Amino acid sequence: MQSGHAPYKGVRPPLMLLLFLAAAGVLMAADQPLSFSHAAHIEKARMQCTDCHSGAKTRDAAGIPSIRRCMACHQFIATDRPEIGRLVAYWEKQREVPWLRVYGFAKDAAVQFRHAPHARAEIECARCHGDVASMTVAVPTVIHTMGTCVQCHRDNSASDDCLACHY
Amino acid sequence: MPEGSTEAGTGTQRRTPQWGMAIDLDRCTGCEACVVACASENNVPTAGEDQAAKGRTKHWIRIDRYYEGDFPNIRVRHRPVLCQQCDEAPCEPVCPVNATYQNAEGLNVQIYNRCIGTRYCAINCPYTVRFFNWYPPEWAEPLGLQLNPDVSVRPAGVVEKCTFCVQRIKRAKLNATAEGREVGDGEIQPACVQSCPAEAMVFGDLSDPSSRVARLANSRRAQRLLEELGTKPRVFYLERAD
Amino acid sequence: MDRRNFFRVVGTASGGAITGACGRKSEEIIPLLVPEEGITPGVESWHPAVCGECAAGCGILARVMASEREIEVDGERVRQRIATVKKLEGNPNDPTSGGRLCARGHAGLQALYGPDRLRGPMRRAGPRGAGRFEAVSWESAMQEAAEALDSAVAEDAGRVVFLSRPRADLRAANIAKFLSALGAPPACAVGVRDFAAEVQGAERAYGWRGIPAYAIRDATLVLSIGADFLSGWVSPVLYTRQFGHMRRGRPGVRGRLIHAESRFSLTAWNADRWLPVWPGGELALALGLGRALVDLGAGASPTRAVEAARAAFAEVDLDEASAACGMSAGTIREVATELAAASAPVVVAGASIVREHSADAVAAASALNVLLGRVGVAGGVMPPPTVLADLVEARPSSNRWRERLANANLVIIDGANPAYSSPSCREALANAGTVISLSSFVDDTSAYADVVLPDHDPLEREAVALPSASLVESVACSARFVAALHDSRPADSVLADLAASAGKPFEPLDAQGALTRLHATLGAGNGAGSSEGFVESALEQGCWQGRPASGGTTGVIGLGAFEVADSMVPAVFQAYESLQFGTGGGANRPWLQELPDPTSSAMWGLPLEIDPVTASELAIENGDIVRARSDHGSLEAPAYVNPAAIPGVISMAMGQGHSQYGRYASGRGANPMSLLGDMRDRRTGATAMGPVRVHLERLDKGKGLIQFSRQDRDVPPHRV
Amino acid sequence: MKRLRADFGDRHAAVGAVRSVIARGVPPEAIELYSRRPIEPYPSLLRRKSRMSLVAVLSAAVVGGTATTLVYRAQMDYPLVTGGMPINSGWATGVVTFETTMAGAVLGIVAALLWEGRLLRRRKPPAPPVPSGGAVIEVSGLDDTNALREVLLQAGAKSVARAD
Amino acid sequence: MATTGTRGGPVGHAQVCEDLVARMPGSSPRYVGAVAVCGAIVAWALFAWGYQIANGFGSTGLRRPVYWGLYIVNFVFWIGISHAGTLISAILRLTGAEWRRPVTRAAEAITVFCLMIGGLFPIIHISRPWIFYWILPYANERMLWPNFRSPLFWDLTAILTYLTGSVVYLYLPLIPDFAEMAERCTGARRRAYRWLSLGWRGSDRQWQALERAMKLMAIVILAIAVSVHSVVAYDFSMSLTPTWHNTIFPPYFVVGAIFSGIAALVVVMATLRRLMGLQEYLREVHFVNLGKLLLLMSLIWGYFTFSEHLTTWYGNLPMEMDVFQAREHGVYGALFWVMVTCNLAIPLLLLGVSKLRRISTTVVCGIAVLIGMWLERFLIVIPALSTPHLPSIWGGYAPSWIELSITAGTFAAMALLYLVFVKAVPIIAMWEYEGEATPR
Repeated sequence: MQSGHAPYKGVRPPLMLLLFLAAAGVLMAADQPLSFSHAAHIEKARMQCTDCHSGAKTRDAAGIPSIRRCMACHQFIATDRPEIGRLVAYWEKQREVPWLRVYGFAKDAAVQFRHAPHARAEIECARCHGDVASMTVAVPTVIHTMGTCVQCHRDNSASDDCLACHY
Repeated sequence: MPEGSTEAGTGTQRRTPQWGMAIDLDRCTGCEACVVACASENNVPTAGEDQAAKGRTKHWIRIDRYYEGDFPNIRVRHRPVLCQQCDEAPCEPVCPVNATYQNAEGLNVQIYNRCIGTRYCAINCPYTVRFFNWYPPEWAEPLGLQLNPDVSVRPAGVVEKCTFCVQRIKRAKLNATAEGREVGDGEIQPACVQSCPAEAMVFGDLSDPSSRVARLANSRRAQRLLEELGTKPRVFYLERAD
Repeated sequence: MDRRNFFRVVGTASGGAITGACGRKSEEIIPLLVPEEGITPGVESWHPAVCGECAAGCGILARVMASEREIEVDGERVRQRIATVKKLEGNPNDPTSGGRLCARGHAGLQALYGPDRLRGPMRRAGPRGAGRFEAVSWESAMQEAAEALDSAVAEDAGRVVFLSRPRADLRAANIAKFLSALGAPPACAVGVRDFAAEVQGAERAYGWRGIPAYAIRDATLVLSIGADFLSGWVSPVLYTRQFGHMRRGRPGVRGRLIHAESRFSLTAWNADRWLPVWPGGELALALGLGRALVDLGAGASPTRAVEAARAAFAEVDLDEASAACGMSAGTIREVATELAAASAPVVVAGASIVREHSADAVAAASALNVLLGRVGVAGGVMPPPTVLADLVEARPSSNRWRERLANANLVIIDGANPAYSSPSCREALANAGTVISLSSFVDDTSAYADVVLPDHDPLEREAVALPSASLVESVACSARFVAALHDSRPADSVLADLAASAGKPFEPLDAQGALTRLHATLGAGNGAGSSEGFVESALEQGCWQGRPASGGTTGVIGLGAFEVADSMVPAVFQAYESLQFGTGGGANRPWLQELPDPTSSAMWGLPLEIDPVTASELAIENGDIVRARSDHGSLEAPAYVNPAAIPGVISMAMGQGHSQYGRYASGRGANPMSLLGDMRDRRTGATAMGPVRVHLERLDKGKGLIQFSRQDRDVPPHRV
Repeated sequence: MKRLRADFGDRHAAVGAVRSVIARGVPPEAIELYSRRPIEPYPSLLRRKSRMSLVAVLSAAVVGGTATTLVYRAQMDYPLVTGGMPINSGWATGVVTFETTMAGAVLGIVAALLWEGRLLRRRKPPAPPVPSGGAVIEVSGLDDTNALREVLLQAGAKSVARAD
Repeated sequence: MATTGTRGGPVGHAQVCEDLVARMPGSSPRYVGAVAVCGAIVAWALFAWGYQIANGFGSTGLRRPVYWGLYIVNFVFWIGISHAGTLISAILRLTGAEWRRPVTRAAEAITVFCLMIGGLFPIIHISRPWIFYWILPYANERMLWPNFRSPLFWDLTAILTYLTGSVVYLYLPLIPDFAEMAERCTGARRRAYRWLSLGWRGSDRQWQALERAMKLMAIVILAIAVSVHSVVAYDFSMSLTPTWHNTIFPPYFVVGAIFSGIAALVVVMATLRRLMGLQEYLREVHFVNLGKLLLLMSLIWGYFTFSEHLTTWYGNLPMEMDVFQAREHGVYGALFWVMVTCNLAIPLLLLGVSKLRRISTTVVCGIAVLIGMWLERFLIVIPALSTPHLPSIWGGYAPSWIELSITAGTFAAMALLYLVFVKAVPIIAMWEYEGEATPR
């Protein structure tokens, strides 16, 4: 067996900024069916990310909350707002809100991503998702490429085995 | 025998397990339960009659069976053959894009999305346990509901093979880490091992001398397939006694 | 800037993006229904279930995770998040499976998700047997079925025939209740796997009722006469587990296996010695062995049972027996000597291939255990379990089903496919008054049905089943854990509804009820605690496990007279139960179709296995298309020259040759049972699988055989 | 400084003329001989200096060395676990080294040819029209053209003219 | 009309140029027809390739265990033929064989075109060609590099180097001819030729530099050519496949390459001679000389083949004997003996007997050797792959219409490239050819 190589030291990514700027200009806010405001929920209502994305810390997938969870509060709260009216319309049809994913993996990338170990390693949500707390409709402000993942893994002495993600 | 090495950078000096398998041919009956268990666990599609006729089926594990002698002094030698997870794997150095390599835990890894499809690894595997996706995999509705979400469905044009059920290894390790303990011997069972009714297959950490697989691998009956090629496989066969 | 960064700077622009997910605007968005609570994507849960693939009754575990599917709701295409079974494993608590599972068990998933599974009730739209159906509502289907039932019962309830399978489970109990409510005779088990010979043999030799279990795990020498216990037969997982333990589970002891069978089955592969018995010669072999053992002085401590066995064997002429089974007298003596010398021998008596004299053969072979004193002792033969008598009693038997079918005014079919396993009954099916099928698939028999009321898949319903063989008293059970995938209904409630509408209501037994009853019979002394606690714990565990089945030769031995076997005639044909398809039910699972046949390595089709001698006489090679003709019928199939076949013995596995059974099975290959006509075991009436005389004819040189491995030998001929 | 151009109908006569011109003390660098085919046997009397071989060897060494270094660094800095096989092997890299060295040689030869043959020059005096089968001699840097004109005519030039 | 020399060919540079330019094909219906036919076949092959990419590799005849099929056979074949030009021309140039002069350009063009075609096959062969560039060593944010230990990576470097070298080697002697052509043309063609001539003026400096460069290139290209086919052989001999893992393969492949290269050159020359009326330039002596070379290579090839088979047979290693049996007695037995006939028997008979040695027989041998060498590649690749170590997974191979179409397409592509080439440039180096020179 080849014994372990010298661990990767923190490598500063000089290009990350450039990448970010270039990509941020290209990507625009997803045209969500409801203009859900993260800021209103987190900054105003003082909710936690995991109140809705309940699996973010403990499971594989953070999860997009079911309309059931939205209605748990919005049956009573802010029922006069037009967006909530549209939410109720979905609920009455017994349909989920057709949210568009903001972050995800391409199918052919063959990535098996698990939220829980990242949460255990105390990676901030914002590290990958940007400052969602202050956004209205969430926009992809962090560019997810393989380089993003590998860099972070190396910076944090996490496994940089391909098999860590691809299987 | 591969030695355990330490995982770089974790700082905990946790030993890196060296996965391996032992198959007792005296127990194995050739019932092929492992073959279906594998297909079911790993989203291995069936090829269908036409493709099967062309020799394009995919069996990540198969039973090689050979008749010996003639009636009435005839007998059968059979052997489950899966990826042998060689330490000196001939498939690895030939891949021009490094889509296949051996990781620290001794798994012979195939990264599907990196594969450009030269099929060099497949021809260079003396066990011919690497498979090529001739067509995009298809499942007649609603057979696809069965697919294991923990395993990628491989697109057309890439090579795939037995992974020692890496998704189970990963899950067991994540669970163990979440519970703050080490993975126990026998806790990880690839689908073939788990299904084997004769309990002929044992999976575990070869670098832990007290593990069942290490003890079997060190037994006098243990041999490796095509060992003379110098591939140093991690699958140990305990030959039949007679 | 260090080196590594330099490299990165040079080529950053070429990085492929992992995501592209925010650009889904262009895709059509299919709305998602609000899912039921408790379905979380990516989270697995494990639920106990009972395998429905064969009669063994293994307790299994199902891995359940969320999936999405598209359905139509009020004309709108929507996605629905449902709980789906992803994988089956053995249930480690279950004494039968012990956490293990066979190939067919795994493939049970493909029955659940079978693309040809019926989506709802059907009414026949063409002539009987053509398999043309139209979808109808449950209301109209039930009404049609109820009317047919009404008129049949009114006419003559005695002519109502219920064709089922030989399982001792909840379903059997409910069928029995249904039939007794109607006043109709008990259900019939059809197919070639009702173990009538084994049951009768055990009764005659040991005085037991049911299928005995063999504790081969603790034996030092196993002689199997006619029982291919590793690839099918009574309980392949149980016996394979025991086999592994017998071989390498005990330090310093490696059990020996001698297998006597007319073909080189999987058990013969694994045997230390194979005794190639001429088809039908199993009885003669058992008798010869008995005689040789008597000569060796076996059975020295005489009980009444041993005396009876000694008496029966003493009349046998060893040379005659040897001539009838194709084994030399010397070989028979050799094996007998080995048996007598072994510390813990056991004779596994079975009829994997049912013959005209199978009941006799099994009884004679069983009597060897009596002679050896291996009944009810560790490593010997164990009595069948006796708990849950309702289920045991309800287990259908053959029960002269052919005669009754020929005279039926109403036929109800659940879990049986007689049109496949006994093709000669098709005419009776075509002429029966009304045929109601409870099958989930349009198979050979359901094609004759007037109305099909599809049942839930075994994984979608609750179950209580007794294992067909077990060394301990045990029951496998499960509660429902997933919603039905299609518009099906459990047959138990369908039968209850039908009976109710016919004015003969009965209370169907459910898992809860059966387990409560089990708790009651066990009594308070078993430490089972409260009834509720008992039921809950059993359903959670997926099984209940009691003490080892209490044994001892209690019954009076009534071996009776044996009929003498026919003499050996060349070119005989026999069918056998295949490892992958069983007696045919597995043929619509693509996994099993693509599973190489152990003998021939064939996939997507099964060959006629011809011995090398006959093959060379007829210049037949692998893959040639061959026509086999018997007095009862003919078939065409690709040939496989089986190096291990007994010269003059042609075999073919069951599984292919379905006229109807969905896209993967129908119209594929040939049905070996079509050569056999109406052949039966003379004592039990069980469907026999040979031997019949056949005539072979090569039709076509060709590539009719799809094989995984075309090389039979590790050493190709030129290397020798 | 003056230039003189002489047209020759016969290539071999031109070679003789070159020889005569050199004999008159004109340095070979000042002489240009134009022809449509290479004049064989070679007019070695002009003794053009060439560093083509040296350039080729240096270029080969540089390209091959760079490629080898890149391979080595890439393998060592981004190592894969290989399960006991060497990360970097001289044997395996040898092929790459050889091929890239040869590629370097080819590039060096091309570069040297372009330089020494004065190809791809933007500003050039127009090429003299060379008669088929004949040759043209240009002599530059002359103070006095008359003497040389005689020599050239004597050597068989069809015509001699100033070419400034 | 030009003055004719003693052998009927034109004499003098001007006449030679005139004559050769006059023989360059115009836009005659015959020429256009040939281009159209070749173009159609190439288009069909491209369609087949597109079909293969769109529908997956299942549309080919490949299967387990024969994961490599006709594409690799063709790859080796075309790379082999590419040795026609550069190697032969380099050898002849270095040995100063004067008779080479009308032959070299035709040969060098073969090299370039064959390399273009052969180099395409690895891309056709891989199932995800759209990410072919992942094999290139470029820094990327994934921090992934190609595997420098893979023979396929060596292939990449070797073929790129060889292609570069061959293009240079073809181009350098074209420069004076481009200048010559520029003078003979007008308009856009003139500008194009002038641009291609890189400002060639015909000064003695340029001639000397060119001659020196060509000499150096001949040395370098010789080394590259030998290495290229060795590297192609490494693709096989680095693997564990029985009979491939063999040290004889690199020289064996080089010899086979030169062998098939000469054969291809003979066939191409004969075709040009016939179609362009170059009888005065490409004379019997050229064919006879090439024929002698062909005979020599045939003998060397036979020696290698015999050595390879003898050692396999004598070594009697079970795995290798399986391939041996398959190749000589089994399904491929007939092909084997066709190969031996084409590569050994026919050249020995027709070229070994001096009385029979003439243009027609040389061409017959050339065609036979091309067929034989294609079969040789086939018999190296397919039987070995169909009988791997474990007999349980032995299998066969039959190419599908896709592979056959693409194979046919590459031959058409070769013809098409040549058709365009002879229209654009004189196929005989005008400045090198001297009508009255006596071939040595």
